[in-house]
Amino acid sequence: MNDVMAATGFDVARIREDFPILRQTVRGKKLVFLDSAASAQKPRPVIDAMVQAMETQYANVHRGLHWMSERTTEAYEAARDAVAGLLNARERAEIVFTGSVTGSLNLMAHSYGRGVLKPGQAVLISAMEHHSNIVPWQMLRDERGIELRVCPISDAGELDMAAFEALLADGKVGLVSITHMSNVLGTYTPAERIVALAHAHGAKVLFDGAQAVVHRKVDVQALGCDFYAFTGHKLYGPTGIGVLWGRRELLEAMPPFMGGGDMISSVTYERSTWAQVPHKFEAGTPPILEGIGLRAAVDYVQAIGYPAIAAHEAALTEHALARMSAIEGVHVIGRAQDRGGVVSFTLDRAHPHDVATLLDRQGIAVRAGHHCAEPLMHRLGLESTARASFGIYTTTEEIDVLADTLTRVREFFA
Amino acid sequence: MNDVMAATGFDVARIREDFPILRQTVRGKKLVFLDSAASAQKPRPVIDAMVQAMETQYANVHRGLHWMSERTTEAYEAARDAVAGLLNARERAEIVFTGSVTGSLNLMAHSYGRGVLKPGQAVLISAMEHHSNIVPWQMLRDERGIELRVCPISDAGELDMAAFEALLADGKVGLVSITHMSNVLGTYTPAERIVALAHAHGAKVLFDGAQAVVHRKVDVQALGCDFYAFTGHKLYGPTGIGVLWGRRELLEAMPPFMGGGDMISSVTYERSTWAQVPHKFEAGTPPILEGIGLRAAVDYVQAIGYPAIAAHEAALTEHALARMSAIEGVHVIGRAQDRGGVVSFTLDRAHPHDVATLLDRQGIAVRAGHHCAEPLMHRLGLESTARASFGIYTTTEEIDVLADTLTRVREFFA
Amino acid sequence: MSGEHESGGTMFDDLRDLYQEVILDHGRRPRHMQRLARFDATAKGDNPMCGDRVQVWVAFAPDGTIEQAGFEARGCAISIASADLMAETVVGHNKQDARALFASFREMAKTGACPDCAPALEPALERLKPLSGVHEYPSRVKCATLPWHALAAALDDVKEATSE
Amino acid sequence: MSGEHESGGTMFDDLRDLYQEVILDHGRRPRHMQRLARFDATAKGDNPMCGDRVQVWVAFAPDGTIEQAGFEARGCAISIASADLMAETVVGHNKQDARALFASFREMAKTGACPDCAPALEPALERLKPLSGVHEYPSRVKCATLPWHALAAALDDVKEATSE
Ligand SMILES: Cc1ncc(COP(=O)(O)O)c(C=O)c1O
Ligand SMILES: Cc1ncc(COP(=O)(O)O)c(C=O)c1O
Repeated sequence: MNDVMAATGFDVARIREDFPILRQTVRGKKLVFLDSAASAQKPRPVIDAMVQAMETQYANVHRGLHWMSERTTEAYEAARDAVAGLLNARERAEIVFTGSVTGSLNLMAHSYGRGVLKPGQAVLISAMEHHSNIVPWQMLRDERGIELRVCPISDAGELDMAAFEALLADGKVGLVSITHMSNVLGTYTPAERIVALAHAHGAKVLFDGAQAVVHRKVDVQALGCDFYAFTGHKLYGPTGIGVLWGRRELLEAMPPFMGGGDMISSVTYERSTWAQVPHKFEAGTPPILEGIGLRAAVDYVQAIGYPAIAAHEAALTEHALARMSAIEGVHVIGRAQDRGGVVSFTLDRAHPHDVATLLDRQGIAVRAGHHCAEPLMHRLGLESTARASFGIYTTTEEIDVLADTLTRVREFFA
Repeated sequence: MNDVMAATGFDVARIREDFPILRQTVRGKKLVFLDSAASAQKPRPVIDAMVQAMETQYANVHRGLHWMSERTTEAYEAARDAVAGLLNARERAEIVFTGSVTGSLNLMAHSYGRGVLKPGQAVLISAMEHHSNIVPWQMLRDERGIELRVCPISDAGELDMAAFEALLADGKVGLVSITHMSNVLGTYTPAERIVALAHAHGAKVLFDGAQAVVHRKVDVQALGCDFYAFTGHKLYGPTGIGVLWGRRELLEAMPPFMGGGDMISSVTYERSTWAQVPHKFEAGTPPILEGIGLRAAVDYVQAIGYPAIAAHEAALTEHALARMSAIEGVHVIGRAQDRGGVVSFTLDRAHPHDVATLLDRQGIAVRAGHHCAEPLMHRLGLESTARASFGIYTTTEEIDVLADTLTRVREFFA
Repeated sequence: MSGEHESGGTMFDDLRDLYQEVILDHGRRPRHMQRLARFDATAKGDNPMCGDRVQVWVAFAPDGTIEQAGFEARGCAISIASADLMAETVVGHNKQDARALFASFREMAKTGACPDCAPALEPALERLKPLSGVHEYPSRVKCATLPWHALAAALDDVKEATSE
Repeated sequence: MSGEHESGGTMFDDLRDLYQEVILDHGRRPRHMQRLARFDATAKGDNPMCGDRVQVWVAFAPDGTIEQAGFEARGCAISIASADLMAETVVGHNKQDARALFASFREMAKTGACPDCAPALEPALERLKPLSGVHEYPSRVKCATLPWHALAAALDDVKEATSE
């Protein structure tokens, strides 16, 4: 499809064979799954890893002195190594497992927000955040008097960097918590510049990488950020597991979030002491099977390689933008220079929900709604959009089917 | 094995066939898995349900307008119905999914503890709680000045009900949060009496049913309690999912815990409003695959039936107590009248860790340590115990293997 | 243009059970999409999951029957059409009948039919029938029922309704 | 009694690589399980995962070598034996050598061997060899290394160590 992909031997047909669900039909039509940004499908190795654990090697982890527990602990902790490798974390102990990226962001809002930030300080987000990176900070604001600042975006859907710097100017911002890639507009935010500016003004930086990590190599040391969060199920892994990476010294300075088994060093009624990171933040039986599945997903993605994935998805996105822009009445929402494989759009005279239903009738799965980003919708003067999003298994042909069908949908509502 | 079981057609050999892992060997020996209280093994239908979802019917839930999302939403929400049925909840909306029972208890400590209880009020736990039902309340105490009271237990490991009543007497206790079955002693607490006394003194009751729900029918309406929590992976379901049941009006009066997608009604920067229960408490992409697995587990357990399960496990426990008490130097810890399938013990001259390792060498998996119940260990004057725990697939022969091997272990350290 | 329309129509023939002409028509050109100048009850309806929002106004005749109904809404073709057909069909019914009509309609939207529906409501239900196709699209059922939730709230003197 | 012992022994023959006679012996009758009356350094070690706890005391000779070591511990046979053998083998080593010995021992406990170990430490390591069997029991490795963590903390003038 292009040079990088040829060079990397990327073969979408072969990849599709790893995803059993893609052979399904929906309403009598071949499934065209363009909703990966909501949750990605699972490849064979992820399914197999979870099944193999349940069938041959499973017990609770960490405290067991018996063989099954030791092996399961190894398998689960190998997920930490895999994720540390994925993000190029300095140490495996910097990888905290949560239930989802929403869980990671709430952990941050509680432990960093309530434990490290002080009333009078501010948290800076952007105008294109997912609710999961808005509401926890709002709750923090309302409870603790920590200001919530919102960096505006341009009409193209890019961060207004002048405003960003201005919002940092008074030095009150203690934490910048910002999306690394918008789930609505596809925009990649300029991570290195964000970090440089934030650090220059004494703020730490947390990226919501739920979308970003799916499409491109993320190297937290190269980015220079302080925290990075993502969610397993969008990276071809299972539901029920999320990740928070943080610099060790920052994690160590944070109080725990949830209390319970595994996160303690010792417990008496008077006083409990906490385990070392990352365990301090992992209360209770962790998502064991999910960790095992996530590890398989990370290995799968790494084996394909981000250069090939990024090239494939860039080609798809370019093709989609070209095809959809050519359809009369279709408006692509978001025109950022630097973008990932997510295309939001509206269609004149047709509500996005009706568009989604008509596409679904043809086996095409797209999402329609506010995409958990109501304030962004308000900013755009919209109530909802339809959104097609791409994964490693998406093909040019599928995008052609979408575009062709959209033309018909337009006619249906003409 | 006994009349109830004969009457119910309980057949442990047939049940074992549903658990592929039980055919494994460990260190060259047949696996004898006696660590189900830490986490239970998974039957075929649970594995199959999760695989089937990943292979044929998966997408993110709740907001999708397309077929895959609708079907996945149905499958996930069916788990809520199944759990509502399991607990005999009045309504499905009273079932909240979390990441584990630890997640459920932390939700309670945050939403009920910080949102409903007032400084000056108290939370009453018992002397035989799991850390997950201690630490969250401790954190609440230290942060919000809500007193933490601990009801003592007898040497047999039963709740001291006179003390319990006395601790309620001043009317300050707003919430009793107590185990329904001890994971160390096996003790079932007298739930109805606890509820009656607590309610008479104006306190609500939350049961930690992590162990209890595995062995016996739990009917929250019959118990009369206000909240009930358990964890999926101990009930033959997947990791990564927990349950909190609460009376609707109580859940409605509680503020949300985590913020994010799915738990909101509307979001603006100024103010967000919350979704109805249970969604108010379920921020972010929920444990979809785990819900699907849990539903299969609940159906599996219900199909066998609690009368048969309880009878089977009562017989096993009785047999285990008899055999182990007969071994010189073995001390069974906990002699409650009303107990479930968990037997803790110590062995003279041998540390529980060494005991566990020697048993493991023979393929026998038991747990050794403080079982996430350090304060209980202190109460018992111990640092750790070994613990054998039973599930629906445990056999009398396995208990005989344990007892015979323990005799050898004793000799080894003699 | 009509040729194009037909090709769209051909591809989506199966969808005609959902998007019947009457729905497309009422969705595009609702007759009752207006705030009533004089009204006795009003309520909002809100579907947080998809962002649909509707407000319904009702005016009663002296005999307690609904004299007029109007609405303002943002939402899809189905919700607009449903609100419009609702505003049309509830006229002449008293509160109790309007509630019964809602119950029957909800049943129809969820299952495609309403075998036990009151014969007295037959004519009104017949008019609402084009919306029964939603039952095959579970996530769209709420689009059709949201205006009715708002109406019920107005009749009950509640200010807001949510379609769960 | 010795017959019984043997039958236990037979069943657990495979375990003899872990529970060698010297370990059982030092586990049962530790020689150095005592708080030193006079000491120059002390530290605690704590394994929260299993509840093992140890305190180590060290006294130095004027030339900076370890003159005497003692400990108090609660824990399993392996941790007691390891603490006792440690207290025995570190005597005569200076801080640097004691740290090197720890590094070598840790390697041995984790992998069963220490091919790159300093030849100068050979005699001490030979004495510790019976503990190398733990490498087959990952969850028990910490039992063997915890006293060493505490020793290292004492040498570094840190008050507490945790075996992660
Ligand atoms: C009584 C009790 N409460 C709470 C827990 C914690 O369960 P989880 O680790 O699944 O949150 C357990 C099990 O470890 C338990 O036995
Ligand atoms: C940018 C972004 N942040 C956060 C989330 C929330 O992810 P989850 O629902 O897995 O917690 C999503 C996806 O829904 C997302 O796209």
